[in-house]
Amino acid sequence: MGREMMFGEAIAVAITEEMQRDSSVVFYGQNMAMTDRDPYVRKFGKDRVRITPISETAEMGIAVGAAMTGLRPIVELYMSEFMLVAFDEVINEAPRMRYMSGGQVKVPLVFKAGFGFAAGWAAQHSNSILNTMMGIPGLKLVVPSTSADAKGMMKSAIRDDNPVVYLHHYMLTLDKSEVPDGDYLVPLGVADVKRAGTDVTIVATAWMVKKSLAAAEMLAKEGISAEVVDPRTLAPLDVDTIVQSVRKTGRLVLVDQAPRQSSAAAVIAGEVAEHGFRYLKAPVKMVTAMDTSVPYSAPMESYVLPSEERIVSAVKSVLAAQAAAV
Amino acid sequence: MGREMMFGEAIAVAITEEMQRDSSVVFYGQNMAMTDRDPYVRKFGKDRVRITPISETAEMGIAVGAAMTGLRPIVELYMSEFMLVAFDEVINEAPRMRYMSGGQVKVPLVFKAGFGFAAGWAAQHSNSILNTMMGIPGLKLVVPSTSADAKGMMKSAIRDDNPVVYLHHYMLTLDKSEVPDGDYLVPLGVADVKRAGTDVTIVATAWMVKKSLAAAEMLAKEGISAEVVDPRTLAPLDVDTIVQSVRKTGRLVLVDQAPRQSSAAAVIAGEVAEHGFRYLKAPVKMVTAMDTSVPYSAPMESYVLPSEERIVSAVKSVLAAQAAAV
Amino acid sequence: MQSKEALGKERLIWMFTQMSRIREFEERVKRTFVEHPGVIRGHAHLGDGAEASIVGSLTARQENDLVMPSYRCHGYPIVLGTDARRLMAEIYTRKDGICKGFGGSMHLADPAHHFVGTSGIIGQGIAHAAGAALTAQVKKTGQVVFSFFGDGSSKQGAFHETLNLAAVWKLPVVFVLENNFYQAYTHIRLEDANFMAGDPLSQKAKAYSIPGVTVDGTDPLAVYEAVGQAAERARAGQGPSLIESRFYRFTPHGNAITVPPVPTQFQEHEAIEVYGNKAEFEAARANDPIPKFRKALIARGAISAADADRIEAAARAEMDEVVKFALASPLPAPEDAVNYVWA
Amino acid sequence: MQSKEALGKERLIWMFTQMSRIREFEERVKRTFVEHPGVIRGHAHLGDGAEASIVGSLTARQENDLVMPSYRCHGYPIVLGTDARRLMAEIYTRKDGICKGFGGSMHLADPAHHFVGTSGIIGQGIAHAAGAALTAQVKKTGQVVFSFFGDGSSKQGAFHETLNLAAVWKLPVVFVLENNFYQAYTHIRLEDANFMAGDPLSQKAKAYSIPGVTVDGTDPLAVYEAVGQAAERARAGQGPSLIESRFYRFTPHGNAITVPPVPTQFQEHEAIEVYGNKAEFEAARANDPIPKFRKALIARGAISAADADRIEAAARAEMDEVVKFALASPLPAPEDAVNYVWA
Ligand SMILES: Cc1ncc(C[n+]2csc(CCOP(=O)(O)OP(=O)(O)O)c2C)c(N)n1
Ligand SMILES: Cc1ncc(C[n+]2csc(CCOP(=O)(O)OP(=O)(O)O)c2C)c(N)n1
Ligand SMILES: [Mg+2]
Ligand SMILES: [Mg+2]
Repeated sequence: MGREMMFGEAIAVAITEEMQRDSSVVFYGQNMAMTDRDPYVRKFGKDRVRITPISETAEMGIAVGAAMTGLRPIVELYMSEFMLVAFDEVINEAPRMRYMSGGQVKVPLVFKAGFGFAAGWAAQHSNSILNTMMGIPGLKLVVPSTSADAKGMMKSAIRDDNPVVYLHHYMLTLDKSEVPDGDYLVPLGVADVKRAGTDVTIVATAWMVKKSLAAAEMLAKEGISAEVVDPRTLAPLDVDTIVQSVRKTGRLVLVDQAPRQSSAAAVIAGEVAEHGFRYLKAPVKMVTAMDTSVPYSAPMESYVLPSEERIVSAVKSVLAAQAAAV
Repeated sequence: MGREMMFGEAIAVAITEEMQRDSSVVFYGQNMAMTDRDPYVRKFGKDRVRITPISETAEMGIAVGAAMTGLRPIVELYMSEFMLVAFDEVINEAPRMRYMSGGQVKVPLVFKAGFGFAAGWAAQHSNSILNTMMGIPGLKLVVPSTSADAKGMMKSAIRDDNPVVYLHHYMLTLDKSEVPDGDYLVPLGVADVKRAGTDVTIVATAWMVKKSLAAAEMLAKEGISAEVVDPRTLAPLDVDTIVQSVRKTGRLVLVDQAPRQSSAAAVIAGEVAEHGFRYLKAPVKMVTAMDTSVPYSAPMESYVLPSEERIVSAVKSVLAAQAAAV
Repeated sequence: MQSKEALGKERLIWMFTQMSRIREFEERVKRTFVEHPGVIRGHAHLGDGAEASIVGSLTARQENDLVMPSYRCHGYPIVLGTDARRLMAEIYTRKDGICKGFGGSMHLADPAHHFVGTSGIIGQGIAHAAGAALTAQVKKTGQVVFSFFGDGSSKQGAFHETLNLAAVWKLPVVFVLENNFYQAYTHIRLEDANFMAGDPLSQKAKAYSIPGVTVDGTDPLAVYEAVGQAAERARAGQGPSLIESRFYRFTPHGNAITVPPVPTQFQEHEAIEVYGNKAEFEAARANDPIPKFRKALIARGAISAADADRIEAAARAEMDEVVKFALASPLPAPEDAVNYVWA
Repeated sequence: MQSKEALGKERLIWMFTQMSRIREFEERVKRTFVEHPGVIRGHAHLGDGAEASIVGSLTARQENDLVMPSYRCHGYPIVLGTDARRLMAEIYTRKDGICKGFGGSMHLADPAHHFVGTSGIIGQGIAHAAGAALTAQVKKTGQVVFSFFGDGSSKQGAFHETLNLAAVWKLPVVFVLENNFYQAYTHIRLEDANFMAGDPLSQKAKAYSIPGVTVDGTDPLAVYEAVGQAAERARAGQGPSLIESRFYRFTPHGNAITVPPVPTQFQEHEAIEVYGNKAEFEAARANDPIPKFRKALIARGAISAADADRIEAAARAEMDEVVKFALASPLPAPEDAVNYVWA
């Protein structure tokens, strides 16, 4: 059993449940918990729920030190780009402390941020910087696409003993879907087949899952059966599930909101070029943002971002392509 | 004609020549230009050559503002990881200003840093974060492997009207090789075949080029002819030269000092999976750092980093592999 | 520089005119969300309430001095001579926009009018402004750079690093900390250690051994004098100063953040919406810098009530025209997006 | 807390002992580069000259208080009770190292002895220390955290952001700014705006409206008192303080940076090597905190010359043993490297 929940709500429920469960979980960030009427403050008090100044280095650095000494901080960072002013904490502090200490400390924390806000926020606020946080030994990267995953993976992220970056896509905030009741956990590091199919594998993350599912629907009407795989966790990446899907379909389209060479898609394509090569009947095809920043104006913005139409035509092109080696 | 020069010296010569040529070039950073005896200060004066505090955000941010208003700053950052405390300036300020202004400003600057110091500097100072700066629209990323390229590409980077990150590999600092005399420029965005071959393509950058050339030498003794391609510029990436090489050899090994999914190699493999697929006779193979941080102790450090032996055996495995599609 | 008492009638009228123009422009932006929903995208931040501070500061400018504000940047270019029609067209996502529809409200730029550009990321523009000052210093142009940023931004590392380095290098820059008592929805008493201790934010200057002054940002003449002295100091090669200019913003931080197609508008000011403190908001509104300056000018005999009415009417008429122009301007072509990535 | 005058003989002897142990340890590290080239890798930073400051500070600790220094971190764990043999083994890249050979000189950690860990990236450890203080505050453990960092590090954004937030949250942390007048090769007069103006660096505290004190870091009792008062304040819930402790480091920043296999060693101090200022260096050496404290203790009647000799001899003997242990310890197995990536 479950109930319909908005994506954003599912995240809030997960945080609330985990804070109830474990008193070492603290939650802070900018522009939250401003008054005593804040629901988290009401439930958990001002010690565990706090507001911060615009000080990402301190916010994230304090989380690292707190995690090393026994708290499990969740830091609300709002937009993934704001992490960049203190990116050292994300990729060069939190994931290194355990290793450098020879296993003496652990750093259980969650850096939570939205991303990919394709709604006129222009070049500095609309990015998809997922690739920069992949493949960092010691760092997990979670990117849900449904309310159930949003809840289940936030709970897993909070319980994880490693630093986890949890990115939620702004365009999904109000999307409603069913979330199982109770203590629902989704394991980190396990991809999910969001739609089964036989002719082509589409790998996509977050908002791109939604677009890919819509594209798959359009393709189904033309008799093309697309399988949509959502890695859900980009680090560690479940290469195996992706390769198994390619084994079945023989064809791979990757959809990503970032420009091509800064996309998670490129990294996944690289893995498949090594581990799934023998199953491929056609070149992989990436559907990504164009090699521009995201412009402000709507016609230009939608021009540079991946569309359902571009996904559909990419699928058709890999289906048309010749089988491999000359 | 030319002369033998150490890698580090070649960079210094390039900076000196360009500062002589163009009085709008300024050069500053930490722990440089400390006294009036400094060679740059002697030549160019204390206005154009400066020392800074440990303030990467200010150092790089000031360079962005200075570049927008008519200077061409070179910022000495020493180690690529130090950019991370101010990474926003690298990937979300410098490359965005021109686009956001609708082409009204340009941001000609060079962020210069060393990287990959595999000499006991441990987890926070030995990284290879090249992938994080690839595919950013508006940002160039230059990674030379020879003294000639080091000089010629630094000169091109300084003259380029876009922000350029210039990374030099520490382990190459004292390597000597010939540098052409005079105003020697190497264009940005053009890969270089460092060794021609017919059986397999090895793509590698910086120190990994050196290791790959040594591996190619070992392979040659066994009758295997390896072509070594050095992209030199990782952004924009010269996919074409790489694909042309694969077209010739049919096999691809990528060598990279970063852990697999945070490597430039994965991105390049992804491009080849799309654009070079039909030429591939075997799966691509990546030789990267293991999925660990870099440990302090020597036996562990060399265990996790790519070695000539691992390159050789990767080449042999792609040569042994079956041709593609089932 | 001229003392505020010595400022001529013409200059004072110019100041009042610019303040009125900013106010009318921002009113139009706000109304657009109601009258033409969807025409403005993303996040827009208004400068109503800041007019005295902006215009007072820019009155201290000399020809060629540069200006680098934050993302809350509509007001400055209006004063600097940028075509207000093209500013509005940019905010309206249009091809005739000052940035051709690439930048939007947060990223206006008009270098031809000494408005170099802005960053949407907190604190970074402070460093960029110091960079422009480095150019002025190295090229010996005699320019001073006016850097504007918020109270919230002064808690970002970029503020600290830049002020120290600007002091060490004696860069010709004036740092104007616009203290409007809020960073987004957060009241300053929740986040600034100086404020919590009852100290002025200008005290931060002590960390860099530079002058630090707090000034009434609702009085354009007081701001002019404080910023002017700092600019003189900067121009004389004595380095930067920090001016804390205190005023209140009359509109909430920005239009509400929604997910399309849910429409977005400006809500009530945070004082009321978040903190239920109507008294604070109303006291600030009662201290509106524009009628206050109007009254002062009339008292000083610089202007008659009728003249003031005419100036305000002209600003209204201009901004009606501005909206019309912007609405009529075409959208950019989709493929335009591939331009300006590389220089 | 006890006043410095009231400190008992035993405590004073403990202080002198710890200072001697640090000095002897660091001497061994330095000599290793000469006597056993290649045994130490990467970059090592020594604390000779800092002994009075380190020990004076840690004398103010209470049981369970935590310590978070920077990468220049050998001295603190020696005082905290970490096995010096395992510290040296770590620096020597060995399996018996306190971090099993994973961390090295810059990244020592011994949480079991209240030494949580360090970062090699400037300024970040300041934020980590405040994080440990957040844990103490939320869990109400009564602990105070001692944060140590250099004069150069105080110019990093992390310093500014952390001190403000620690003040806002009244975190139980003492910030000890170790001013040794150099950041790597750069003399402080080239990079710190306070210093250039003749002001103490403790003046930076004004930006956060917290207490700021400058103390003679070559006098362990003066340091003890200043840090102790700050710790009392922190423990009482009144928040952080900034202590500027001034002393000189006697060894250059670190061993010279070379490319293997070119051997690396410590060169001459930057005062001489870079600035040709032998006088500065010799004046500092003449003010060595260890003989100075020895003399003061003897004058105070806390110790005899013979006892002092015995203590120094014991430190020497201990550290000879330490070197032997570390040299005899095996290297880690290559495959050990895959451990400890994930918790
Ligand atoms: C690094 C970073 N963190 C957070 C934000 C989100 N943000 C945008 S505006 C703003 C408030 C700024 O307040 P203040 O500096 O006082 O300026 P004001 O808006 O009041 O003029 C915040 C937090 C951002 N843009 N950049
Ligand atoms: C962000 C960053 N920038 C630069 C460095 C290189 N670095 C290492 S130590 C050091 C000097 C630090 O000086 P100070 O803070 O005074 O400490 P001290 O070494 O004197 O104890 C520098 C610049 C770094 N580790 N991190
Ligand atoms: Mg504000
Ligand atoms: Mg120092």
